Amino acid sequence: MLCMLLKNTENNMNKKIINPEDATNIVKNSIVKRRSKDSRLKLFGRVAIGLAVCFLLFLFYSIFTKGYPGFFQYYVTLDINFDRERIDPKGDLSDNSLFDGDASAIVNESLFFIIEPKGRKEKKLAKKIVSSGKDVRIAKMVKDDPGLFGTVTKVKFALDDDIDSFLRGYIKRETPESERRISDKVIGFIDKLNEEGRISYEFSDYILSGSASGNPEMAGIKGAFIGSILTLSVCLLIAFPLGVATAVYLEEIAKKNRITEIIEVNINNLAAVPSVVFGIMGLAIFISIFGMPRSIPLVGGMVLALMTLPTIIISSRAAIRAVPPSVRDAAYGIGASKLQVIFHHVIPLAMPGMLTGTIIGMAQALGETAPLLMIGMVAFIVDIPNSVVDPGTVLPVQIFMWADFAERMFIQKTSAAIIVLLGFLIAMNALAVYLRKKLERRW
Amino acid sequence: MFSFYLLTVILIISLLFFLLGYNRAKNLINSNKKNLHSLTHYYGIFCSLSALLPTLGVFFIFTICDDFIFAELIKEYIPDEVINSKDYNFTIVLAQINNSVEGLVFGTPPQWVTNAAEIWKSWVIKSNILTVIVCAITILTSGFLSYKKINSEFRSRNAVEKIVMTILAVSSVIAILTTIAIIFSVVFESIRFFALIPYDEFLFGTVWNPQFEGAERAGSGQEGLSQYGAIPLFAGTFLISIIALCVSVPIGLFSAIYLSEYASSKERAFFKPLLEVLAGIPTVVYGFFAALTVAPFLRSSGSMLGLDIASESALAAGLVMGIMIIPFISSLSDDVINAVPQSLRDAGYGLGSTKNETVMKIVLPAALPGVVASIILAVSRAVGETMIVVMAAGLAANLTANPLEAVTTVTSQIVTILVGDQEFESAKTLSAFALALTLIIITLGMNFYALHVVKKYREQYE
Amino acid sequence: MDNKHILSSFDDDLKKLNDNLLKLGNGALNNFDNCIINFGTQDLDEIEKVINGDIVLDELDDKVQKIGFEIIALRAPQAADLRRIIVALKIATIFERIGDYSRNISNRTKVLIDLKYSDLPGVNIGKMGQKTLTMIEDVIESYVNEDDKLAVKVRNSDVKIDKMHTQYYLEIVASMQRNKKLAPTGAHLLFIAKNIERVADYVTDIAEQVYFLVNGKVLSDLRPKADESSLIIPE
Amino acid sequence: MDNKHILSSFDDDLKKLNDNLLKLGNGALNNFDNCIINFGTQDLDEIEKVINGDIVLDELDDKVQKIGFEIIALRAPQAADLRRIIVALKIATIFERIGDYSRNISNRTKVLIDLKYSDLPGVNIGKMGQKTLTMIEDVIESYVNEDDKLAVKVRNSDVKIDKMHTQYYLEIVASMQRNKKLAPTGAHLLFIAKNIERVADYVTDIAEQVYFLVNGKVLSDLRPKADESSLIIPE
Amino acid sequence: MNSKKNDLKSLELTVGDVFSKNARLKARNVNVFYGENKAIDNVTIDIGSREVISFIGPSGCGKSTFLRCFNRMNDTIDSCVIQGEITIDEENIYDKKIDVVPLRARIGMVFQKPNPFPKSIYDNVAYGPRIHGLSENKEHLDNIVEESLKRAGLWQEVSDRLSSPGTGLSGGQQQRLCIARAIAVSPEVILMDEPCSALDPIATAKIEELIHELGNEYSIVIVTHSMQQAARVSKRTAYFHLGKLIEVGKTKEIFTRPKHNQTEAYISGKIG
Amino acid sequence: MNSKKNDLKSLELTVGDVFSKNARLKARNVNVFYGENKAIDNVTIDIGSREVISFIGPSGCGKSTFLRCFNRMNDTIDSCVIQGEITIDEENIYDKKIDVVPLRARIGMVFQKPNPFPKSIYDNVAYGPRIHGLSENKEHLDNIVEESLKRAGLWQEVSDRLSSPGTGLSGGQQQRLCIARAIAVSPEVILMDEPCSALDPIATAKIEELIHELGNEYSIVIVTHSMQQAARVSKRTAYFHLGKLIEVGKTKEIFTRPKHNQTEAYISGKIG
Ligand SMILES: Nc1ncnc2c1ncn2[C@@H]1O[C@H](COP(=O)(O)OP(=O)(O)OP(=O)(O)O)[C@@H](O)[C@H]1O
Ligand SMILES: Nc1ncnc2c1ncn2[C@@H]1O[C@H](COP(=O)(O)OP(=O)(O)OP(=O)(O)O)[C@@H](O)[C@H]1O
Ligand SMILES: [Mg+2]
Ligand SMILES: [Mg+2]
Ligand SMILES: O=P([O-])([O-])[O-]
Repeated sequence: MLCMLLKNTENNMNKKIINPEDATNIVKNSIVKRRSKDSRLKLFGRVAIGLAVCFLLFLFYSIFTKGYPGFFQYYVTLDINFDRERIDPKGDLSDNSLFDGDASAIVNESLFFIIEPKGRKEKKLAKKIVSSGKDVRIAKMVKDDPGLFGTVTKVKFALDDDIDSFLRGYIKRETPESERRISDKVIGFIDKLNEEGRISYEFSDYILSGSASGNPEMAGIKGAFIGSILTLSVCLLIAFPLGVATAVYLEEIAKKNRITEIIEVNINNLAAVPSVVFGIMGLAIFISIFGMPRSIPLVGGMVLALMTLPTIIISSRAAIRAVPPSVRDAAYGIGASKLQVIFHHVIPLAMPGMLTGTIIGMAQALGETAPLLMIGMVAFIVDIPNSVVDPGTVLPVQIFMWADFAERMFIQKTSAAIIVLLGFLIAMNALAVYLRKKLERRW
Repeated sequence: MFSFYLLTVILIISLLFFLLGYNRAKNLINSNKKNLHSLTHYYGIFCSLSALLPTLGVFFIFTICDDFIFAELIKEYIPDEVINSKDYNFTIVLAQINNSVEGLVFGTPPQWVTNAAEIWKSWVIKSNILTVIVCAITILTSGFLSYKKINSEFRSRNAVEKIVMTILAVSSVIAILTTIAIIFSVVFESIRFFALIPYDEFLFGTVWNPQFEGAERAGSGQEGLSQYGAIPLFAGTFLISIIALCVSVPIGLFSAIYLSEYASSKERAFFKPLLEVLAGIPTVVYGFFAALTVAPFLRSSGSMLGLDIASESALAAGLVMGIMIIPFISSLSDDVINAVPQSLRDAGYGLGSTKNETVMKIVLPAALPGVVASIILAVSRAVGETMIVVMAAGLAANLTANPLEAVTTVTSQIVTILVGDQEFESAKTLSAFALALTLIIITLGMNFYALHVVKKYREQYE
Repeated sequence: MDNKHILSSFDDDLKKLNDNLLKLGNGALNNFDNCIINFGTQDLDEIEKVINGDIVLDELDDKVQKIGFEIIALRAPQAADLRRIIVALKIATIFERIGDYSRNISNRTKVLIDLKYSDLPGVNIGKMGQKTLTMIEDVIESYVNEDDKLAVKVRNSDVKIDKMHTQYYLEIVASMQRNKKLAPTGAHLLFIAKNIERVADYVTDIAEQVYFLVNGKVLSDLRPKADESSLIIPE
Repeated sequence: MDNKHILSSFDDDLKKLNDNLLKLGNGALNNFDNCIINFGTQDLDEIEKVINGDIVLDELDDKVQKIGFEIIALRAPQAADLRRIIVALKIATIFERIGDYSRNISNRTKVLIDLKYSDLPGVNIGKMGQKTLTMIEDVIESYVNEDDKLAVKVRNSDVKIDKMHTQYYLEIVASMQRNKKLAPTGAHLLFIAKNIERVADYVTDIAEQVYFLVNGKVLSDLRPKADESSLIIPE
Repeated sequence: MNSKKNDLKSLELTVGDVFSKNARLKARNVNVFYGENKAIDNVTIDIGSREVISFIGPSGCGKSTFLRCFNRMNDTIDSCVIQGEITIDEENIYDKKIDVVPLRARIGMVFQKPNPFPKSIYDNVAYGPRIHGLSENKEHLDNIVEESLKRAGLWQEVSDRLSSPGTGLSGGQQQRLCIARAIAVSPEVILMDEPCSALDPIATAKIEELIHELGNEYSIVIVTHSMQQAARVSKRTAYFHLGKLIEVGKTKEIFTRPKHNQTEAYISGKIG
Repeated sequence: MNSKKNDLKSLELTVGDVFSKNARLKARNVNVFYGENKAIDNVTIDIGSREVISFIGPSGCGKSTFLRCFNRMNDTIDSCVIQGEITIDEENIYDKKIDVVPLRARIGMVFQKPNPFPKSIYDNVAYGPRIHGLSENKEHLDNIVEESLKRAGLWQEVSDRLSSPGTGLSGGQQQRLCIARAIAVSPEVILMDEPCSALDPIATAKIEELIHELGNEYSIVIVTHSMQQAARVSKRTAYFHLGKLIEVGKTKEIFTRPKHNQTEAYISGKIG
């Protein structure tokens, strides 16, 4: 084949360019090989995408399968005699009074009535079956509805996490007693409760309303969630105006000189600084030098704000740059001043881009963990923060902490918290996409 | 609360000045029967801003400074014997007094603390009164002066614009301040660290075994047990990054090529956001995934193959990190590939190229610098990544190239050292800052290079 | 010009061109009409008017040439527009020439008056002039209405004028042969007759231009010719 | 055309136009030259050649008109280019007309031969023809070299021809007055002389076009005129 | 062409009549530099009142640069330095005391690519009057908008959809909208920088027709790459080359008998 | 104009001679749809060998769409459906068996905006021969590159900097480079879609000159918005309107005496 072509072209060497017919033949002969190469590349692309999507699905699958049960837990239903004398000795429903009361004992009595433990040792074991939050629960119930006093009402109590794990089948009956966390006695109690139909598997009322707790069955994410919101609010309030102002200044006002160049390089570099370094800076500057308290959302928000600032600035600048110069020319040509051009045209047109950038920055901040560890938001805080200066933690840090705990139930709770966090993130990203779609203009 | 009320009042007054200025301009127009230089509301804004801004400045100076001044002044009221005592710490004392001021009392504080607190409280009242007076004077004079400035010649729009521009310019300085803060916070502690540990030992030492001095002292006097050779950390970081790249570069690149060149618009609209979801997942989730799903899985499948895989292996962390950075590569590459003008593709197709040839010979070469930059950015992301390695890579400072073993990284060491209570004097604590410094230098270097490449590449099309 | 150009100023320009051309055409028509009438009435004042009036036609022609040239330069006209302009330029020249002939006839009429000219037998300049005048009128009408059929008709009617001319030529030469005194008169009459024939000839040129204007192509069949005066050997 | 257009095909078109125009010009020159020579030599064959050769000139004129029209339509020429084309169109028409005159002269020469014409006293058609021929040559040269000075000179030299024509007119009429037999001969001679005068006149028109071509404006001073033949009352 | 025409030496001086009897804008010895680079070299020209003048010349000869001097749009380019004097009604527009904002309202501008604001048609036109406070009330503003759109020959086409976005119009309509927007602030002069280069022939013809009409009320300076366009719309034409103003004159004359060799060469397609 | 000319009814049929004696490309009853929207309506035309034919018509009339049918560039648009038959040398290019790659090698294309690859000048031209394997060795490739650049009239200007990037050339040079690139694969037909619309008059004139020369060796189809350009470069002209081919004919005739009313109206600036 090639021989023939060679001959053909030799004839045309004087013409230098191959003549069209020969060219057509050459192309036709090589086309099969070229086509197969083509399909190979396409295949590689498909495989790559497939792999990435598989990873993603696997990740979601594993989180969801682990986390879904985390939203549920086992409860035991007990008949509680709401004796005002014992629960609320001072009779004023005050915290002090309820604290002094003896709600736990009432619960235990009700429990003992069913499972009939014998002896101190058994009673001690039996007491542990119901989660230690029982008295708090009763206190809360009477506070909400003082009419309960004097009645005997069925109340549900969370079971201890070991019992929970047993019921879920993580702790096997077959395992020798010495190797499992609960004794045969306790299993007997549970069987009894089960026979009575008093054990139920229900949506956990702790996961969303509880806060950090050493008892896995009582641990919830409300505190972390509020902490996250507070932190993010601080972050947004600082980062958005600063970011937009900086972007506007750099793109529209600043003359190109050394200083603006330095600022630009600076911002680009800040975007690349690992997040943990921002934590170090927060630790060294805000806490050590300015003497601000540790663990508060204010500091966390400030650190995250500085961290997301480059993201916002860069995306805002991109948005501003995407505003066609022709619009500026048009406004200048009519006699608008620089600021009018900026505020009437550039910012409104760039706003969708700026907002999307900001939301994405916020989403990033929401999931950020390392810098907050540095400034001590990792502390074990039971109270739900009320303001930005109350100590608190945030969702991802909560996840990090729980992930370290040994109790089986924490794995599920962690996964559940992750689901909530991801839901939150997806909502934010959806908002960003929606905004972009809604506000995006074609020009 | 006080500050909040004061701020509200200041804002209201400046609003009033807006109305004043606005009306004055209106009146001027009516009396002169001639248009002013600027639209009327600019006169209002001018008055309002010139009243508000200096007052806010004064306000913040007062509220920030008073605590410092009080802290200095209160020293007078601390008894000598307390100052002279062995474990005197001014910060703690100050905290005691502050707690007392705010009514948080744990047990019975010493008398002098209560006294100091009383004095402090009286200062606070005085300073509040002073603040109010000074703010009032400032807002009224500056507001009034600006009001007086308004006449038919005055160009309020230009004045307002100058003010706003200044505000904008000032905000852009924050970025610089942040950088300075970062450098400041890292460099000083690092210098102190290198005063304790020679830098060559840090840079070239092969054993990383930091101990708190306190622990050292308590721990049966094994002097010199602490070792700060950072090589294992770098090696670990490097190992994990390499694994991550091995996962993410091919997947990311091929995805990008597929999405931008082969996929139909529907496919693209579906898969691209899906890939970007990977980037949106918080790292702590990846860490959790790596530690609780991937690592056990690797371990069990490893043992089936007769391999001994550590429960916290570099492989698990690297794999998961690789997944995490897929979208950094795919998205960025997709962007740069898309930025290659359609006209170049048309040119290619017009000449009779297959898709493969168009991609490989025209599009990719044109986008190559951008692709490389995206990879470098991904690397710097990997190097700086913290949570995955903290949760999945372990803390064992092994110097090994075996991905099946546990390794530790720079970032995970920083976190472990700095989380919790620190002794700021200890070499261990300080070592975290030195590590951070090296981390910054490395990531910035890569970033710098990548951005440079990207910029050069952009200029080609602009 | 049934529909307008988007650029109204182009239409304005074309209109200006056309107006001037028609003015020129009507001027030429008038002058010719007058010079023929004057030939009969021998009114010296009127004759002078025709002679002096020719300068107006010259100016109009210059104007049309200038306008047409500028339109071509400034507006790059195409197709029918371009034909219109080129045709206008050519027709204008012809009208100007017709004007020239009117003046020449008038000049010669003046001389004939001096020579105490009275009609020669068999020669009716007035009739020949009238016929030619009708041709001019028709050709102008054909231009205005873009009526190529009329134009072709006009063109074909030139034969009659040619024949008439040949006949008059013979008659005049015959008169001169009969009476040598008539030589000066005859010479001028010959030229007057010839001039009218030339005018009719030019009218056919205009008619051909009108045909080109309408159809975009040249009227190709050979024009019937019947002026044989240059071939004539009078007996 | 000292420098080239970027579009060489434009230059090609212009060259084509110019070539045809020059061919036409030279053709007209030749024909005129021949018809004058033939008038002296009275060679019937040569005369026929001139008469039949005229159709070539007609065709060349059509060609020039067509090319010029197309160039204007397709290339939107500007400034000097446009002038060149418009001028070419006009000059071509004139050359064609000169050709016509040559034919007419030849026709009449044929008749004169039949009439056994021999020179009339005081009339030298050959001389007049030669002078006019020189004018044609000069005007072609002025066109080729874009020499407006030469063009003006040519234009001014028309006066001599006019004077000559007036003189010959008088002589011919005088001869006819003397001898009535000469009437047919005289009539043709009158027309031949007139035709030569017309040719010279046309040459001045060409000269004016050349001036316009070079300078972009019309030669405005009135042309000196000395043809008084139409004003003449021979004694 | 012929030896009488001015050659190299005369490059230094503009050929033709740069002055105008009732001049509105006067440029005197204007030089413009971009950094080191001289873009406009000693240009002097008058722009009369109610005249349409076009600037033509090869790419990069400085037409746009010079045009943008008239309303100080060059101020937005940092490296651009302007020497010489440009006056509008005898007032130096580069005077320190002059505020560019009202100046630009007096000297409107229309750009190469139609650039309506991404707002409604109404708001596009109303923007100028609003920022300059030209209207007393809504009704007055409505009037201004309507009148401007009418003058721009767009009213008929858009009167029933004033609140739909200006970017939704066709290219030619957009450009007319931009002209309406410029007219709305009652300028005295309108500068147009290749206003038709993004349009097809039909839209172009419409804009040209509009320019022709507006020429009765405003002074219009139009930069164009199309010599034919210059020929069609303007009464005067200025030819630039390498930053110099080579020749100015009546359009008719420039296009039939330019005086300068270079103008001739450019106009008849010989430069290159 | 006059009543003889064909009116509305004749819109259905193309006026003039659509057939060509030595036709290379033949389109027969071609319809093109973008989704529901019919962009080309029953067009039949021949494109002769070694002829330059131009497509003119108002914006959106489907010139580009039709042009891109010839090398199946429309394949890249999903919604585009083509009916009818287009053959090159009697071979139906929309045949299932036909691979577009060799087809596009035979039918080169030059685009509106010059789009050189961001590679060296040499590599730009060598790209086509390389991917198609047209050259046996380096020397041969050098020859092809040189010859193509020479034919594109660019050799002189770039022969001393073949390795500098093609994007560094001026717009007009870039467009000539694109033409050289198209020539290098020895096409039989070259399609050009408004190849000069991004260029200034001088660069445009150079490209037109080039097209004129290339017309002796290739069949060239050129879409243009500029009627003058069509008049200058092509021997035949086709006028499109609303997706229909209204008239085809010799350029000389189209521009001096078009047969169809609409052609006349468009050419003389009367549509609108
Ligand atoms: N912003 C700028 N910075 C530096 N030089 C510039 C700038 N704008 C234009 N120039 C230079 O100034 C000269 C004149 O440019 P200008 O845009 O005025 O030309 P023009 O005649 O309008 O060209 P075109 O017809 O291509 O629009 C050119 O050499 C150009 O390179
Ligand atoms: N990709 C597309 N999808 C849908 N419709 C299209 C597409 N491309 C073109 N069209 C439509 O097809 C018709 C013809 O378009 P085409 O681009 O061929 O016109 P054109 O004559 O080349 O116009 P122009 O002169 O503006 O380039 C137009 O109505 C256009 O809106
Ligand atoms: Mg006259
Ligand atoms: Mg003839
Ligand atoms: O005008 P003519 O003398 O040539 O008939």
